[in-house]
Order: sequence, then structure tokens, then C-alpha cells
Amino acid sequence: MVPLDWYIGLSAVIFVIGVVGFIIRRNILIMLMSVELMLNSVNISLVAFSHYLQDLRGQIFVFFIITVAAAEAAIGLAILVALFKNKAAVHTDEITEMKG
Amino acid sequence: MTTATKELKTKEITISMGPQHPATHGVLRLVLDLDGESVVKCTPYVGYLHRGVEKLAENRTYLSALPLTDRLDYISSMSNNVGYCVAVERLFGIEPPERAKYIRTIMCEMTRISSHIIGISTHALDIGAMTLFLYSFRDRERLIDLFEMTCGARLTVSYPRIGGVRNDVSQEFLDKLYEFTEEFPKIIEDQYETLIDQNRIWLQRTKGIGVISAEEAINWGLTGPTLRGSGVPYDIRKYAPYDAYDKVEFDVPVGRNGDVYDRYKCRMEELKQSNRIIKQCIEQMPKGPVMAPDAPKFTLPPKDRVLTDMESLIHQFVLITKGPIAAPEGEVYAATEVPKGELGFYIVSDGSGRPYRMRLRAPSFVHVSVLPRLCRDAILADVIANIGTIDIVLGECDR
Amino acid sequence: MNIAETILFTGSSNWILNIVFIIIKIAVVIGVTMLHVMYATYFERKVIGHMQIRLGPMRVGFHGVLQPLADMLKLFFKEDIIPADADKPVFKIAPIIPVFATLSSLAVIPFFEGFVIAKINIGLLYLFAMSSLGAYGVVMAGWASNSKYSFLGGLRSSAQVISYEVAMGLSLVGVMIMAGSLNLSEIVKAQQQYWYGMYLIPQFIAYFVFVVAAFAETNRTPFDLPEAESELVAGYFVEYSGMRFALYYAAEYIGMIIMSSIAVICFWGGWTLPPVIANTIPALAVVPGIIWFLGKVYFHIFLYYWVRATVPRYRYDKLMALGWKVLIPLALANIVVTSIVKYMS
Amino acid sequence: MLPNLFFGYFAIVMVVLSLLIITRRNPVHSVLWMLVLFFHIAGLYLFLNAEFLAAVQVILYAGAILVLFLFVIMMLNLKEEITAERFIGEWPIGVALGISIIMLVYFALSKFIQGPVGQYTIEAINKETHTKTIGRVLYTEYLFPFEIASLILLIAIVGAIVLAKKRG
Amino acid sequence: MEPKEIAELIKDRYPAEVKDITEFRGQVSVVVKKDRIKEIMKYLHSTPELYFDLLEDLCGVDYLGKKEARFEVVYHLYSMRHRHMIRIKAEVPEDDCAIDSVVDIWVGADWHERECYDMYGIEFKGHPDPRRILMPEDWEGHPLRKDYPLKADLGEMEWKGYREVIEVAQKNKAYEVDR
Repeated sequence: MVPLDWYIGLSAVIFVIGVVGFIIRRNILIMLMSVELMLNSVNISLVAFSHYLQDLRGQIFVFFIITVAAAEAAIGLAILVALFKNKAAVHTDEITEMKG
Repeated sequence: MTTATKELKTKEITISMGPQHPATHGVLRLVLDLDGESVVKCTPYVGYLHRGVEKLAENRTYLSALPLTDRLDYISSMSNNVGYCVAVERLFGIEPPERAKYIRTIMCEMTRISSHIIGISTHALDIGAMTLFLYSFRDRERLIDLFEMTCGARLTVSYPRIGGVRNDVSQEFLDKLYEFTEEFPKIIEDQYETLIDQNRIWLQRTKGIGVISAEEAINWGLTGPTLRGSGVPYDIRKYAPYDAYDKVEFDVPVGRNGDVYDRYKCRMEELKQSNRIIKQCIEQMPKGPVMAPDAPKFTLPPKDRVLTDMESLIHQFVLITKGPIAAPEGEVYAATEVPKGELGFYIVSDGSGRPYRMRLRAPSFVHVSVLPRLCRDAILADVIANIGTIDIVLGECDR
Repeated sequence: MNIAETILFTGSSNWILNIVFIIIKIAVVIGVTMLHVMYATYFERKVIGHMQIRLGPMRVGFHGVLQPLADMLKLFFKEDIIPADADKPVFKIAPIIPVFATLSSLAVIPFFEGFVIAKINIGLLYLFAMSSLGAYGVVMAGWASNSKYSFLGGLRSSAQVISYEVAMGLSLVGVMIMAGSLNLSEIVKAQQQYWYGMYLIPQFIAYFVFVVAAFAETNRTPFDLPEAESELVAGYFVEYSGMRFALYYAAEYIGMIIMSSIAVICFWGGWTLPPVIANTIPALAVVPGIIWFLGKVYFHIFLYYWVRATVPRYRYDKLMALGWKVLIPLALANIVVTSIVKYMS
Repeated sequence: MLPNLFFGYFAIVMVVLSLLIITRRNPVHSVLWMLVLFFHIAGLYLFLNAEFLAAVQVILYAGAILVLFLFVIMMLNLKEEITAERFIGEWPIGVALGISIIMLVYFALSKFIQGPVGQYTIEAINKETHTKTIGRVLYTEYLFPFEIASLILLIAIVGAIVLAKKRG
Repeated sequence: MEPKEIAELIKDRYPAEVKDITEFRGQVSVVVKKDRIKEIMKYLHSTPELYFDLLEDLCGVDYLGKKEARFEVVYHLYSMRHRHMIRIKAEVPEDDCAIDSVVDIWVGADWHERECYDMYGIEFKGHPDPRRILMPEDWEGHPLRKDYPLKADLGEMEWKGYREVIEVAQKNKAYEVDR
């Protein structure tokens, strides 16, 4: 039996990679993907908890997180497309104004 | 860092459709600027099949320029030949005999059927209905066999001559053709029309697409079924008849909305009308010669006559070595109704045996030029429908 | 129970032997499917040929029966051309994905009583998962070829597959509600409790939606826009040649077989006969279930060909409108009605 | 032993894939590595006896969300991206931040105590299949959050359409 | 209306412009000066009793050494309403090789004028898109002029696109399979 700590450790490492990716990349697309990465790492730990604690609550939460992730991806990408149509830029440091 | 850009930027894709593309009916090239699927700008480029027919004709005799016209609209070469012969006959002021006129009319209408068959079926094939293509090619094959029976060639026939036709048709030909005309209307109704006429997808793809109003169509210079689809009953066969068209009865089908569907319906209806004309011609076919009495001055005598008859031999010898007789000085414009539209020959003669200037008014050339107009507000799939609906042959467009 | 049945169905208690049996099973299923794929192409050419008053392949073998072999040989030995500006790794991987996705879908399909490679409880979901993967092969090919035609084909395809996946999934929810299971074998068995033995009759709307969506999902006429040869030449795989092209070709036909199998299992009672027929003619029990299954599958494959020979191609915007404005509402309405009926009874 | 090996494989591959995702220059490659990662996550869910979630992971994440990403990347057609600078100028700070979070988690984990065990044992779930169990819990205990989630999706759809729609 | 009458009508209205009226085989040509061609065309197009709404054809003719003005631009007009036609010929001398475009009146003149420019080098003033149409864009000379040879060994003068094609063909020969 794999200890629960291992899962949490794995989830934490992936989460941190997601955080780092979000911070250091210039490309908004990859930043969005890093967010997905973070959400997935949380999912892993939730499913692991659910399995080890023999409770379905974790898995239910995963459902809601997937829903939120889908909504987030749709909105984020829509913003990105709108942004690209206005500025033709996908890099964070090229987008410096609030005015469209 | 950057100043705010005022206008909305979108990234357009430019695709070069053709010259080698299955839906461009030859070597038409369209440069399409696409925003997603919708066409922002459509620019046709032609000239990939330019062979300088007009220039070549200036250096040939009136007779030897005839085969050049075969290669214009290579799927309806008989109509082009007839158009050229009508123009030259008008220039020389000669009149072919009655029987020749009827034969020409039959041949022209057979060509119209086979050309419309190709036009409709490749159009349907472009839109995705593949079976009509194979059905109709079976019937086209019968017509082409009949061409072969009389002219010895299947596509580039060079059969009409200045002042008549090359040789008489056989009774067997007429019988077989009559048999065809008996069956053909039923084939159209049973097989062609049932396949796509009421098909919902076909209607969706053709109704309301590429709409052009009657005034605008005339202003663009459209002719033939492409114009008649907009509701203008302009048909040279009716209003300036040549050959035997004034002796037969037929209707000029017109559309109402000027969209792709109406043009398709016009062509479909013309198939039936052509069939009707052929039938009448066979029934009324007079007896007699097939070459005008003064025509030997322009045309090579038949081979068997050359080998047996002294006068014909001399005649051939003179024609070949000295060139043809001089044409009267002047200029004529003769328009005929070929399957694609109005084919005009403008011949300027300076009194020598060769045309000083032969201008070809090719319907396809005009029809290609209207493509950007038809593709306004279109999406990519409509461009294909529009190319099909104007029924172009690039050999004629580029000359 | 004889030896053959032991090997095929139950396996052995020894887990090594078990794995060996599973591998044999997989090999048999894939081998047989590939053979069917080969002859599905032959079948298509013959069927459409005769519908279009021509003969189809006639040269290789008696009435062209060896034509698929000849085609395969030709494609196998053809030069493999990769465009200079293509993204090479992606370009190479892309054709493998749809073949992988469609072949692995075979794992959960019960071909006849008890014969299924993986008896998993979420069979239907697994099928959805695999069919949603198919889009990647198309999109990656479209992107990696670095050609505008394949790019447009890829874009069209991804939008189309995503949209019609929704309709397809929703159309099968009715079946799931009626059967109360996602296991395909269970679904077949559940249909036996009705005298007509098929969900086709109560779920005819779902069946209609499913068949239309299946046509779109497999990129067949009239929804073959991603590869519309008159618009996009060949769409996403325009730059492919030789074996890689053959992989796409094979994936399309395996996809057709899979979709037909799902339709047969979920709506036509799989390998079983309707009880009303089986009871009136007891002699039919002699015929093995696989024959019924294949017969029903081939009827659906024939349907694909029939439609291809008949109708023109949809336009992109009309296709989307059909998917979102007709099929999805229909499927949703079907779900509502089915659940109400299920709740009442 | 065997489960540990499996977990080790999954863990190593997943970490490597995550690193690949955030470092690729070409976003398309990132998406494709992410696809592989999602398959591994689905595998891990199977390993944790959550078969329904594994299927949902593939259908939703791989089949819908990632395709959406790919779709947008292709639509924007970012050719210049391949030559542009990948990271922001201050990327070492970001990495340092990441390492510090890892340290934090490590210390937190050393104090980790497992909570009480619930009623859904593997046997209980297997008896009536995972799908049914999840469905029952979702539609009874968590019905209200479920409805809220569907509302979120609806808002997302409307928002996405409004944002992506052309002006004028 | 008879073509002859139409010609007289034009002559009455633009006496200074019409240089000649000829008739051959029942077809009437009106030879006009090029300067006010657009005005004349507008008159022909919009006068209700003439109403030439279809520009059947537009082409150039090169009368090298035969007439005093080297080129002529020939318009064939047809009226759908009245079913009559007329031929207008505008003289274009070589030293002032330009004429007003009639695209504003008939859109269909667009490509005909482009072709006329391509083949004869006659410039159409006010044309929206004056490019070559049938010949390649970097082609030199205007092929339908009478002093343009039908076939000649041009040597270095040869169109460079042709040389490129030949070079590519030569290069590709190396890949051909020996039989």
C-alpha cells in the first residue's frame, strides 16, 4: 500500500510547478495551462484523500473543480481571443494598459 | 509601451485556391482572404491556359483558324465551331444550305446537353453529390459516341465548315439520336431531378447563395444561363436566330431570384428544351446538299473527290498553296448562344485571306470576373458553389 | 464447457495464463477487425459503384476481391513524404492517435455473449473518452502539416467533433437511463426484457440523433467537411502519404465499425434477436450471436455508404446549426421524456 | 511492492511532464505534453479506485478543455511565439518562490495526521458500481452545489460568447 | 431602333466627336474621338430610347500603318430593352495611348479593359485595378500589337520566367527514373 503522504507530496510538487509556470512564463496561454496544472494537482490529492479516508466527498469536490476548470478555460480563452483581436499580443509584458 | 490601437485587428488567412485544385474547373486561381470561414476578399487570377488564340488566328487562313476554336471551350467545341463559321459566313456574305443548318442546330444542341451535363454534374460533385456525376456521364457518353459516329472525333470535332458542314449525317445517326431524345426527358426526371432537386442539403447549399439581381447581372455583362437565372430572358437563339433556330419551337427558361439554385434549374430546364429542339430538327430535317454552292472557295473538297475529280484536285492545290480567296474588307460581330453564354466573334478583315483581327468574346471570361461579386459575404463552401454555378471553362476564359 | 470456451471466456486462475489469454483475445479482435476494415473499403467501393451504375474494382482477383490487399501493399511501399516546414515529431505521431483511440475502443465491445476483452462498468464512458481522443489526430495533423488547407481542415474538425460529441453523449443518456447501467453487456441484456428486444423502438429519437452524430463523428458524408475534397482538397491529411495516410484511412473505417457497433449494442439489441422473433422461430437459436451482431453492424456500414452515394455535403455553419439547434435539443427532450416515463413506471 | 513501483513510475513521469509543460517554447507542444499528463492522472485515478472520475478526466479535460486550448492556439496561429523570449526577466525569483513553497509543504506534511475513516469502503463501492455511488451522493447530499456548478457553467458559456463575439 | 438611326442620333448630339459612320453587312460602326468617350457612353447607357445596358464586348484593334490613329478601342453595345445594337470605335493614337475607363458605367468592362491594356498597352484612365490579366505580371511588351512577333528567337530578351521554368525542368531531369 502506497502511503497517503506520497500522493500529497506528488500533488504538492505538481502544484508548485504550476505556480512557478504561472509566475515565470510570458505567454498567457501557458499561464492558463499552469492554472489547469494546479487544479489537477489538487484533484489528485482530493481523490487520494477520498480513497484513503473512504469518503466520497473528495471525489465530489473533484467534480466541482472540473466544472470550474472548464468554466475558467472557456472564459480565459475568450478573454485571450478578445485581447488578441485588440492588441495582437499574447505576452503579459506587452499588455500594459487597461484601456481596450 | 505601445499606444492603444484603435481598429479591431483580426488575423486573416490568405489561401491560394488553385491553379491546381479539384473545384476550380481547370486552372483558375482564386486568392481568398479568409477570416475564419468567411471570405473577406476574393481575387481571381486567370491566364494559366493562355495560348494566344487571337494572335494565332491573325496568322492563319479563315479555314485553318477553325481548329483553334475547338480548343476554346473544349467540352462544347461544336458550338464554338458553329459560332466561328456563322461569323465568317456573315463576313463573306454566304448562306449555308438548309440541311446543313439543321445539322448544325442538332449538333449545337447535342453539345449544349453534354456541356450542361458536365456543368450541372461537376457542380453537384463539388457540393458533394457524387452520384449525379456518374449518372449523367453515362448519358454524355452516348452523345459523344454519336459525335464520333459523324465527325470521327469525340471532343475536338472541327465538324462545321464555312458554308455548311464537312459531311452529311447518316440515317443511322439520326435514328439513334431520335431514340436518345425519346428517353432523355425521362432520365432527367427519374434520375437527375429526384437525386438533388428536392434534397434539403442541396437546397440549403444553393438557395440564396450568390444572389445577383437582373440589372446588376446585365451590368456585369453576364449572358447565357448565368444571366437567365436572374430572370432576364435573353437568348440569342430567340432574338437573333442563326442556323435553324427560327424554325423550331422552344422556350427560354428563366429563374426568379438569381441565386445558385435558379441557375441550376435554368440549366436543368435547358436540357429538356435542347432535347425538344433536337427532336423537332430530326423530324423537319430537309434533304439536300450540306455545303453552300459557293463554299468550295473556302473549304477543302472531300478527299475522295480530290482523288477522282480534276477540278477538286486543282481547287485543293490552290487552296493549300496560294491560300484562300480574299475576304471583303470590313468588320463583323457575330454572337451565338453557346452553352456557357454569348460567344462573340469580332472579325476585322483587311481584304486579305487572313483575319486582320479576330476578337473572341468569351462568356467564361466575363463570368470569372463576376466571381468576387458573387463571393461577397460568402463563406468558403459558397465559393465552391459559386464557381460551379457560373460554369466556366478556362480554355475559353484564357484563350 | 469445452476447452475452447474455457480459453475464450473464463481464462485460468493462473494470472500469467490469464494475461496470455487476454493477449490472444486482443490479437484475435484486432486481427479480425483489420480484416473487416480492409473489406469494408472493398464493400464501400462495390456498393457505391453499383449504386452509380459502374462496377467498382474488377481487376485484382475475382471481381476485385484482392483489391484491398493490393491497395495495402501499394500504400505500404509508397514513399513517406514529410513537408519541409512541418513539425516533424507531431506530424509523425498524429496518425497513430486515431488508430490507437479507435482500436482501444474495441476493448469494451461485447461481440457476442460473454466475449469482451475488458469487462468494465463504465464501458460507454470509455467509448466516449476514446472517441474524443480521435479529434487530436485530426487537429495535430492539421497543425503540424504547416499547410493552410490542412489547417482549415483541422479547425473545422475540432469544432465539429466537439459539438457532435455532446449530441452523441446526450443521445445515449436515454439508453443509460433505461438500462440503468454503463456496461455494454448489461445494456444488451436489459433490452431482452421487452418483447421487441430493442431500444430502437422506445428510443427512436435518440437513435436518430445518434446515427447523425455518428456520421459527423467519423467525418463521413454529408459531414465530411474536414476532408471536403472540393473545398480543402483533402483537409487535414492533405500532406500525408504512404503508410501514414493509410493509418488515417484505417482509423476512419475502424471508427465506422465502432460507431455501428455502439448503435447495434445500444439500440438493436447487440448479438440477440428480439424475443418475439426468437420465440416464434426457435430454429434461429442455432445461428451464433456473432452472425446477428455482424449482420446488424454491416447494415449500419451499408447505411454509411448509401448516404454517401446520395446526399451532398453540408455547409459549415449549417452543420453547426444542425448540431446545436436540432440534435442537442432533440436529445435533451428525449432524456426528459425517458426519465419521466422511467420515474412513472 | 508492485503498487509502489506503479506509483513511482506515475510520480516521476508526471513531474517530468509538468516541467515539460511549463518550459516548452511552442504552446502546441505544451498542450500535447499536457494530454499525456492527463492520461497519467486518469491512470492514477484508476489506481485509486475512481474509475468514473478517470473516464471524466479523459472526456472532459482531454476531450474538451485541451481541445479548446489547441483550438485557440491554432486560431491565433502564433508563429512568432517560437522565436520570442520564453520567460519573464525575473524568472529566478519565481523559481525561488516555488522552492520555498515546496519547503513549506514538506514541513507541513511532517505534521500530517490522517483523519477518521468514512463509510465508503472499496467493497461497498464495488458492490453497486462506482458510477452509481457517486451519482447517488451527488444528487442527494450535494444537489445544491451541483445546481450552482451548472449555473457557473451557464455563466461561463454566456461570458465566453459575449467576449468572443465580434463588435458591431 | 435601326442602327443607322442610332448613329445619326449620336452624330446629332456630338457632331464634333463623331468622325465617321460606316455600315457593313447591316452592322453600323460609329468612329468617335476618344476625348469625350465616357460622356458618349453615359449618354448611350442612360438615354431611355437607346438604353444600351449590356456591354457585349470591349476590345482593341491595332491598325499599324493602316490608319492614322494606330489603335482603336471597339465597344459593342446591346440594349436588352429595345433589342438593338451598335458598335462604337474610339481612336487612340500611339503617342497618347490612353482612354477613359467605362467601368463606372458597366462594371463588366473591368476585365475587358484589363485585357485590352495587357494585349495592346492602351491605358484606361480611372480603372480601379489596372494590372495585366492574361500574361504574367512581369511580362514585357504587349503581345497582340502587330509589331510583336508571333515567334522569334529573342535571346536575352526572352521573358525571364520562361528561362526559370526551363532551368527547373533541366534540374528535375536528374530525378527521372531510367527506363
